[in-house]
Amino acid sequence: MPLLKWMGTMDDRIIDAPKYWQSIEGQPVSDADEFPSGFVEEIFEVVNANKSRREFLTVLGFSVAIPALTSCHKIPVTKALGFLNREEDTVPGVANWYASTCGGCEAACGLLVKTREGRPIKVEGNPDSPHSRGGVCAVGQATVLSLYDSSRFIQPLAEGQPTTWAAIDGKIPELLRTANSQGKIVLITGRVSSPSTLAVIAKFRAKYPNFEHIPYEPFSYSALFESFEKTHGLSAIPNYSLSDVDTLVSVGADFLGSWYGPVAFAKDYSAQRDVSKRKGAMLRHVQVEALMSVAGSNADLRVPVAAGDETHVLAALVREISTLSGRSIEFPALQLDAGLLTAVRAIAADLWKAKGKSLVLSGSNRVDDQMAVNAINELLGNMGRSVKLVAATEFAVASDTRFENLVSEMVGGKISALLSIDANPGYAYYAPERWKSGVSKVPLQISFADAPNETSKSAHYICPGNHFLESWNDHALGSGKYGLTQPTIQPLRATRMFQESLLRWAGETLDYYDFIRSHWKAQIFSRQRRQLLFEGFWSQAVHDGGIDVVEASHAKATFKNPRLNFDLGKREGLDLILYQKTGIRDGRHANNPWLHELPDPITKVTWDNYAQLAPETASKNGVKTGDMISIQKGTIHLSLPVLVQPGLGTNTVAVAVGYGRSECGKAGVGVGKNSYPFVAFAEGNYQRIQRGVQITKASGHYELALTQTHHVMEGRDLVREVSKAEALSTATALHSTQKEQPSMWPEHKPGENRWGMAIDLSKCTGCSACVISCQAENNVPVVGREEVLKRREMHWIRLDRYYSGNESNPSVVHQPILCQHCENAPCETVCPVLATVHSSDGLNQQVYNRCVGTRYCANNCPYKVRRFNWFEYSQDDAWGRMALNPDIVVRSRGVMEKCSFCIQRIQEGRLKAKKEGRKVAEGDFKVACQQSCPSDAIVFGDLADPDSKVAKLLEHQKGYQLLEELNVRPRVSFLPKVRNP
Amino acid sequence: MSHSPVSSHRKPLVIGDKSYGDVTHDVLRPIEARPTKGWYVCLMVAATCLVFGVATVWYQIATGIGTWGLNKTVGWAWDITNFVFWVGIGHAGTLISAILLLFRQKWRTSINRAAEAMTIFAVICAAIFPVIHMGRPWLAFWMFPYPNTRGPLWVNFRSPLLWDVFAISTYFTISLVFWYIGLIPDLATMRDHSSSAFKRKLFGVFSLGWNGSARTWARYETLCLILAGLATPLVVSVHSIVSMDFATAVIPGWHATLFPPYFVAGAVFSGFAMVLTLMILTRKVMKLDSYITDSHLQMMCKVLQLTGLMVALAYSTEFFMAWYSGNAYERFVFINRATGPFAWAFWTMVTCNVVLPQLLWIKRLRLNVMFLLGMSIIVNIGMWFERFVIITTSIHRDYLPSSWADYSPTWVEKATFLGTFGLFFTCFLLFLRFLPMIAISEVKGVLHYGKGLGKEVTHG
Amino acid sequence: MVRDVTYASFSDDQALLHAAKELKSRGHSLIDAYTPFPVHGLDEVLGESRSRLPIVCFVAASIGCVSSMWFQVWTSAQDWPINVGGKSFASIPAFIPVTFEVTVLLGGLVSVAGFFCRSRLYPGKKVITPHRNVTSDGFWIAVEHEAAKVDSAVLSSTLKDLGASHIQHEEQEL
Amino acid sequence: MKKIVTGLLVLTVIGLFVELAAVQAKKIGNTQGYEPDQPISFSHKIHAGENKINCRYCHFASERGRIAGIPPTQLCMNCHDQVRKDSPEIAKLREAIADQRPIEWVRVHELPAFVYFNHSEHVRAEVNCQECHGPVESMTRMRQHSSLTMGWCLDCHRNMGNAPPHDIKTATGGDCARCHY
Repeated sequence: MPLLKWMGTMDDRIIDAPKYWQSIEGQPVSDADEFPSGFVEEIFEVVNANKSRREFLTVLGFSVAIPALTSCHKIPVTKALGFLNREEDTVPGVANWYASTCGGCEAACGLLVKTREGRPIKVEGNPDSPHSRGGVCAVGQATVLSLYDSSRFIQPLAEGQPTTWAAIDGKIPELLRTANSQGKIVLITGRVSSPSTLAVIAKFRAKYPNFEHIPYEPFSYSALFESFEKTHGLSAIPNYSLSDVDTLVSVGADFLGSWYGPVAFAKDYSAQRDVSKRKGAMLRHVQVEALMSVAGSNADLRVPVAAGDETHVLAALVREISTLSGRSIEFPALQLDAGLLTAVRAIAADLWKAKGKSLVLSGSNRVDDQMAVNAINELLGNMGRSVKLVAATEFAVASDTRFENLVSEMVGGKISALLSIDANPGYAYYAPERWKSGVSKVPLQISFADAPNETSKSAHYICPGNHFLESWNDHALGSGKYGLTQPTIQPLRATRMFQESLLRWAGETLDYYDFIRSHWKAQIFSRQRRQLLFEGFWSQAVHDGGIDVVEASHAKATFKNPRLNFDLGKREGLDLILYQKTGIRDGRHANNPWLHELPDPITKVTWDNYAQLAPETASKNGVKTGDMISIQKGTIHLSLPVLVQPGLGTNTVAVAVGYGRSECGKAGVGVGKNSYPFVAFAEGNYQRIQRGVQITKASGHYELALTQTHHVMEGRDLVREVSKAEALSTATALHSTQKEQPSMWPEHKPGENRWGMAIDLSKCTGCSACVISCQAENNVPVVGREEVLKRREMHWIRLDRYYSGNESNPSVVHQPILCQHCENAPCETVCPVLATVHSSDGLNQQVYNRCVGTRYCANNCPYKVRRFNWFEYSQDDAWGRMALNPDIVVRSRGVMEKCSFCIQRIQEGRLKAKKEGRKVAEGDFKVACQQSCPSDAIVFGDLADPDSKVAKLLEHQKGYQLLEELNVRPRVSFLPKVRNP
Repeated sequence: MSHSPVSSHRKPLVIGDKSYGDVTHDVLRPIEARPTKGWYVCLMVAATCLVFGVATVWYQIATGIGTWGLNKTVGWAWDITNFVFWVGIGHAGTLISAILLLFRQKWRTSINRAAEAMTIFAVICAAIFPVIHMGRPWLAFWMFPYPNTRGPLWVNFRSPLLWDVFAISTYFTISLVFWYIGLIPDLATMRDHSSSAFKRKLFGVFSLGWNGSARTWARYETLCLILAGLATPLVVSVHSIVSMDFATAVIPGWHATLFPPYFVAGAVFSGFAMVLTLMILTRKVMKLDSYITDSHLQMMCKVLQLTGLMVALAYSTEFFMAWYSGNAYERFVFINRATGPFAWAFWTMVTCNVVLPQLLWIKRLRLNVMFLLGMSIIVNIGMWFERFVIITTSIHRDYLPSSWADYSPTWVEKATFLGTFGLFFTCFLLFLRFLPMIAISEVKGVLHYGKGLGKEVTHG
Repeated sequence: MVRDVTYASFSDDQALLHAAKELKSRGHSLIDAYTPFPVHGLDEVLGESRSRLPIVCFVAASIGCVSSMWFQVWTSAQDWPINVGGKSFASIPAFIPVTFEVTVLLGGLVSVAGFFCRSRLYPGKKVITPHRNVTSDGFWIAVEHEAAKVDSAVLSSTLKDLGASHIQHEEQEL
Repeated sequence: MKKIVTGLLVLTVIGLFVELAAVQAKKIGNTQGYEPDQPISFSHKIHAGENKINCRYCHFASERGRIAGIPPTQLCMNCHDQVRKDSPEIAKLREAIADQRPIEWVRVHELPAFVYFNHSEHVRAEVNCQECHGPVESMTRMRQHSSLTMGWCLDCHRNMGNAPPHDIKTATGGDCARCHY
C-alpha cells in the first residue's frame, strides 16, 4: 500500500471499524464490498418482513461514503439514515438486555444477552438462573461470535443447489413418506433437554411412525446415565449440588473444566471453599486423575495415576467404603499397587468422616465405574443430597449402544432417511470408514446444521437451523426448573429452527414459538400457582429467562447391590486418555477463533492439540516438548507434537478431542488433528481411555504456540499461599506486608471514586471465562497462531499458571493478571505524548488515538499487561464486525492497548447515577471479567466507599499487591490462595 | 634568523618541510583532482546499502512494526540498540573539537574536521531509529510541544524519550553549527584557490565573504571557545540523557544510577574507535599520512585505552551492585546476562571491549596500523553488543516469569541497520570528496609545532 | 569620502606581526591585517578590544534556561495539569534535562548569530581582500596612508624595510 | 533603505510562517461551517423557528441516548398527513414510506469514532441545543455551527466552572477516558 495513501487516512484507520456501528444514523462504509454478498437484498427482505421488536436491519442505518469536495477541505460525505418507523424500545446507542439460555453446551446456563441497535454483542450470566447463577463459561461467552460466523449457510440447499423453504417444504414430506415406507427414518440430535422439542419430535413420529430419535454425543455421558438404571432401577439424570458438601472426591471428572456443568459446579465450589464464610468447614477437594485437569489443578490433594488406574482406584474406593459401611459389594480382586492403595484408604476414611456431606464423581464412561460411584455415594448417604436423581422423562440423553446399532443398521441398509442436528458423527464417529459406508447406503440425508460440517457434507438436503440467539426454545433443568431461549435478533440468514421444519413436515401449522407456548400452557402452567393467567406467566418466564415451578417429587431410588467388573485386561504399553479442552470441547466450537486462541488453562497452548506426556514418561521415551511422536493403537495411529505436562499420570499419553476438523469455517479447518479414531466401543459405551498404546518418536519438530513458556515463580513472592489453619488464625500470614513506602512526590488529592479490584486466588479456578468475556466486551482482536508464536497475543486479562513442588505431582496456582492500574504508574511517566495518564478516579487511562507507539510504556510495565497492535489486527470480515462493541473504539495498527477496568461500563454506571441525580453506587455496573467469573473470584468497586464489597474484602482479610516493593501502588489486590491439606 | 633546534620532547604534528601554500595544495588536492577508483567503489557499495535500507524502512512503515522480531515482552531491541550505538559514535567528533580545544590539545587539528563530520552523520543515523521504531511514525511530530486544537494538549516533559528529542536535536544543531563555523575560513580558501568560476561563486556564498581579517579572526577564536565551552557539557548531557531512557525505568538491569557516566565513557570509547577506523582508512586513500601521523594514532590509542578501562570498571560495578543490593530481581538479571539465552552476546561484549583492547599495552602492536584498524573495528562490534545486552537481556526476563520471552531479529531489522551504515559512509565519502577533510587554517596554525620556527624569512 | 589604503604582504606570520608593531610605533594607523590563520597578538596591535560575545552568549543562555523551565511548568502544572504516574504537576527535577538543552541551544545559536552580525558576515557579501592568497599563504597588512603626513614613497620604503614582498595602493569608498 | 526593505521582507516571511503554523494548520480536517445539500429541503427555520416545534419532539433520542437521532420518517407524517400534503418535498416522504426506504440524509455533525459523546447527559445538564448547534432555528439548511474540536469541548468544560446544573469539572475532571475509550 502506498505510504501516502494511508498516511492521509490514518485517522480513518483507527475509526473505520467502529464507525460501522457507532451510531444509528451514520454508517460510513469505506467501500461497498465490505458487505457480504446478498446483504443489501436482505435489508429489504427484512424491511418487508413483519415488524418484530428485535428486527435489526431496519433499525440499523446503512450508507455509502461518497468522497466529495466540500468547502476547502476534502471530507467524505456520509449519509445518515433514520428509522422508517420507530422501534418502541430501541433507542440508538442504548443497550437492550434479553434473558435467554446458553446453547454452547448441554449445561443450558442462564444468559442475559446484550443487544445494541438490535444486534447481540455480548452474553452475560443471568443471576436468576437456578443452576448457573450469573456465571458463564468461556464457551458461552464465545457463542456470540459464532452467531456472526460468515461460514454459516445463507439459505437451504437441495443437492448442493440453493433453494427456498417453500420448495423444501414442498419436496421433503414427499421424500419422507417414501422413506417411511422403505425403511426407518432416524433423527440424530445432541442431548435434548427441551420438553417442547421432544413434543415436536413426538408429533413427527406420529406422522412418520417408522421413526427413531437417537441422541448422539461424541463425548457422551451414556455410562453415567445408564448406571442409574442398573443401581437404582430408573432412567434418570443426576443433579449435583455442592451446597452441603465438605469432602469432594473426583476420579478423573474435570467438573470445573468441561465435565457435565462446570459453571454450576464452580459456583458451589467457590462458595464452599470460602474460608471466611465456611470457616473450618471449608470444602476439601481430592482429585484422582491421569490428566492434569482444571479441577485437578485446584485440588487440595491430587493423586496422579495412569489413565487405566482411575477404574482401579474406584474399585479400591468402593471396597473400602463398603467395608466401612459393612455392606459388601461383589467384584474381582484389585489390581492396584500398595502406594495407591494406602492413598485410597486415606481418601475413603475422609469420605466416611463426611458421610452425607460428601460427593464422589467419576469422568469414566464405563458403566461399572459409574455404578461403583453410585454405590459409594449411596453408602455415604449422598443420594438425594449432593446427588439428586431427576427422572429422564423430559430429557433424551445419548446412548452409545443405540448409536452403535444405528451405524450397523445403516451399513445394513436398513435406514431410509437420516436427519441430523447438533450432532456431527461424520467427524466424531471413531470409525470414519464405517460411517462413510453406512451413510452411502442412506438414500435420504437431511442436515439441519447451521454451518457446514462433516455430516452435512454428505447430506442431500441442507435445511439450516438458527443459531440459538436467533431461536425460541425451552430447557428442562430438573427438579421443576425450566429455562427459556428467546431470539435476540431476527435470523441473519434465511435459516429456520429445525423444530419448525419438523413441524412443517409433520403437517403442523403452528410455528415453533406458538408450539412452545401451547406446550407450556398444557404442561407447565398448570404446575405453578404464582400466575393466574397464562399470558402473565409466559411474559414472566420470557422476562426472567425461565421459570421455577412446583418441585417435581424426586425419583424414588432404591439401591440394589451391583455386581461390578473392573477388569481392563493386563497393563501393557501406555494408557491413552482422550479429553475435552476448555475451549473447543468436543469440536463443535472448532470454528470459533476466540476459543482457538484461548490459552488452555493448564498447558497454555493455543491453536492446537498435542500429546501430553508426564516428564518421567517423556524422558523415558527420549522426547521433549515439540518433538513429534506417533501414537499407535492397533491399526490406528496419529502423529502429534509432544507437550511435557508436569503432574500428568505416568505411563499415560493424553490427547484432546475436537481438533482436526475437515469441514467447518476457515478458522477451524486443519487446526490440530482428529483423535476420535482412538475411541473404542466396549462394554456398551464409547471408551475414551485405552490400554496398550504405543508411542514412537517421529521425525520433525513442531512449535506449539504457548502464551507462557516459564512455569515456575523462581522463588518470587507472586502468589501467596496459606493453609486453612493459617487463614483461620488471625496470624499475620494473611496480613499485607506492605508498609507505606516513602515517596519523593506529594500525594495527589483523591477523586470522588477510587476504583479498585480484589482477586481471590483461592476462588479462581483458572477456567478462563474472564479472558473471553473481556475479549468480547473490549473488541480484543484475534491474532492467530503465527503471532502467538511470536508472543504477541492480545488478551487484556491473562491467567498466569505456576507450578511448585516436584514435577511428577506439582501444586498449581492460577493468577489472573490484568492492568494493575498503579497509582504511581511507571508506564505513564515514560510516555512522551501523554497517551497514557491517570484519571481523577485512579484509572490508568490509555488514549489510543494519542498513542504513537513507542512501546516504552510496555517495556516499563512490571506486570507486562500492555498489548501492542503490531499489525492491523482489526480487519475481520463484515460479519465478524457485527460482534464488535460499539462503545469501544477498534484499535488501529501501531497503537498500545490494555485493560481499562471496562471504562465504558464505569461511564454507563456513572451516567445512570447522574440521571437519577445521585453518586454512582455499588451495583450500578460490573466489569466484564467480574460479571462472567463463575466462581466470583473477582470483585470490583469503589475503594473510597467503605461499604463497598471490595473495600470490606480488603479490610477484613488483608490482600496484598503484586510487587508492592516497587511502590507503584497497584489498585488490584490479591487475596492469598488458601489450601485445605 | 637562525634555526632553533627541533624540540626533543615534542613530536611535530605535521611531518615534512611543508610551506603554508603546500598545506593548502595538499589538502585541496583530493577535492580538485578527479576522485580515485577506490573512492568510486566505496561510494557504490555504500550507496547500495543505503538504497536497500531505505526500501526496507519503507516496507516496514507500510506493513507495520510487526515486521520486526519484537514481542509483548521485548518492546525494544535492535532499534534502540542501533540508536544508542550511533549516538555513541557521534560523540567523538564534538569531544575532539570541543574538549581537546579547551585543553589546548594541538594534535586534534588535523583530525577534528573529519571527526566532526562523522559526528553529524552518525547523529543523523541515530535520529532515524527513534522515529521508525514508532508504531505510527507519521505522527512523530506529536513529540514537539506546539499549539494545537486539542485543548491544547502539550507533551510529557517527564518522559526520558522526550528529553532525547531535545537532547539529540540540540546536539545535532550545535555540532552542525560548530562544524560550519570551523569550515568558513577553509571555504574561503577553496573560493580563492579554485579555478572554476562556478565553484568560486558557490564557495563564495558559503564562506560569507570571509577575508581573513585579523579582527574577525580574533572574534572567531572567542566564538570557537564559547561553542567549545557549550558543546563540552552538551556532549556529556546527551549520552547521560540517552542512558536515562533506561536508568529512570523500573526494569531491573535498566534501573541503575551508574548509567550516565558509564554510557558517556562507552560513547567516547566507541566514538574514538570509529575515528580511528576512518582516519586510518582515509589517510591511506587520500594520501595524507604527513598530516594524520602515527603520533595522532598513538594519541587516539591512549584515549581508547583509558575509556576502555572505564567501561570495564562500569561492567564490574554493575555486577557488584547487583550482588550488593541484595535485590533478587537485580541479581537474577545479571546471572541471566552471563548464563542465560543471551550469554553469547554478553561474552562477545566482554571479549571485544575488555579483553582484546588490553593488547594495546604492547607497543609493537600499537605501532602496527593494521592491528589498530582491526582493534578499532572490534571495539565497535563490542560496543554494539554492550547496548544490545543492556537493553534486551534486561527486559526479556523481568519481574513476572509468566511473561518471559525470547527475541530474535528479522531480516528487516538487520537490513535497516545495514542501511544506516550505507547512509553514514555515503555521507562521509561525499564529504571527503567535496570538503577539506583537514582544517586547513588550523593546521597552518600548528604547522611549525614541534619544529621551532621552520623556514627563514626571505626577502623578495 | 574616500581614503587611501596601502597594502603590504609579508612572508609569514612572524614577519607580519613584527612589521605591524613597527608601523604602529611609528604612528601609522593600521586599518586591518589579513592572514590565512589567526595570528596571536595581531588583534592587540590593531587595537581590537576584547570581544563581547561571551556576554551575548550568557544572556541568551539565561533566557533559554528561564523560559524553557517556565514553559514546562506552565504546560504541565498551569495550562492543563494532568496526573502522570502520580508525580507532581510541576515535577521540577524531571524538567531539568530539557531546560539544560534549551539553554545550550539558545546560547550557541545566538552567539553565532552575534558573531555574524558583528563581523558583517553574510551570504553574498563582497570579499574585500588585497589578494586572493590571504586565505592560503599571504600575510597582508592594510595601512591608512594620509598623504598629508607621509608621502607614499616613504611609506613604501618603510614597508620594504620591514620585509614587505608586495606593496599596493588603493582608494577605498567609505 | 535597502536594509529596511530586506528587514521588512524577512519579517513578513516569518509572520506568514507563524500564521500558517498557528492558524491555518489548525483548520486542517476541521469541518466547521459544513452545509451540504439535503435530499429533502427540510428547513429548521420553518419548523423550529417559525412554528416553534421543540427540538426534542423530533430528536427524542437526545434525552435517552448518545445520539440525538434522525427522526423516523413516520414521525414527519404525524403532521404532514394534514399539513402541506401536496408539497413535492412531502411527496418524497410518502414515496419513502411507500417503498419502505429510509431517506438518505447527508450527515452534518460527525465526531471521529474515538470520541464518546453522549447527548443525554448534556440535555440533562440543561445545556441548550443552541450552545453547540448554534441558531438552528434560523437555518434554512442545516450547518455545522461549531468546530467540534477537542479544544472546543474543553473550553466549556473548563470555563463554565462547577455551578449547577452544569457541574462541569466533576463531569470530566479533565480525564481523557471520559471521552476516549
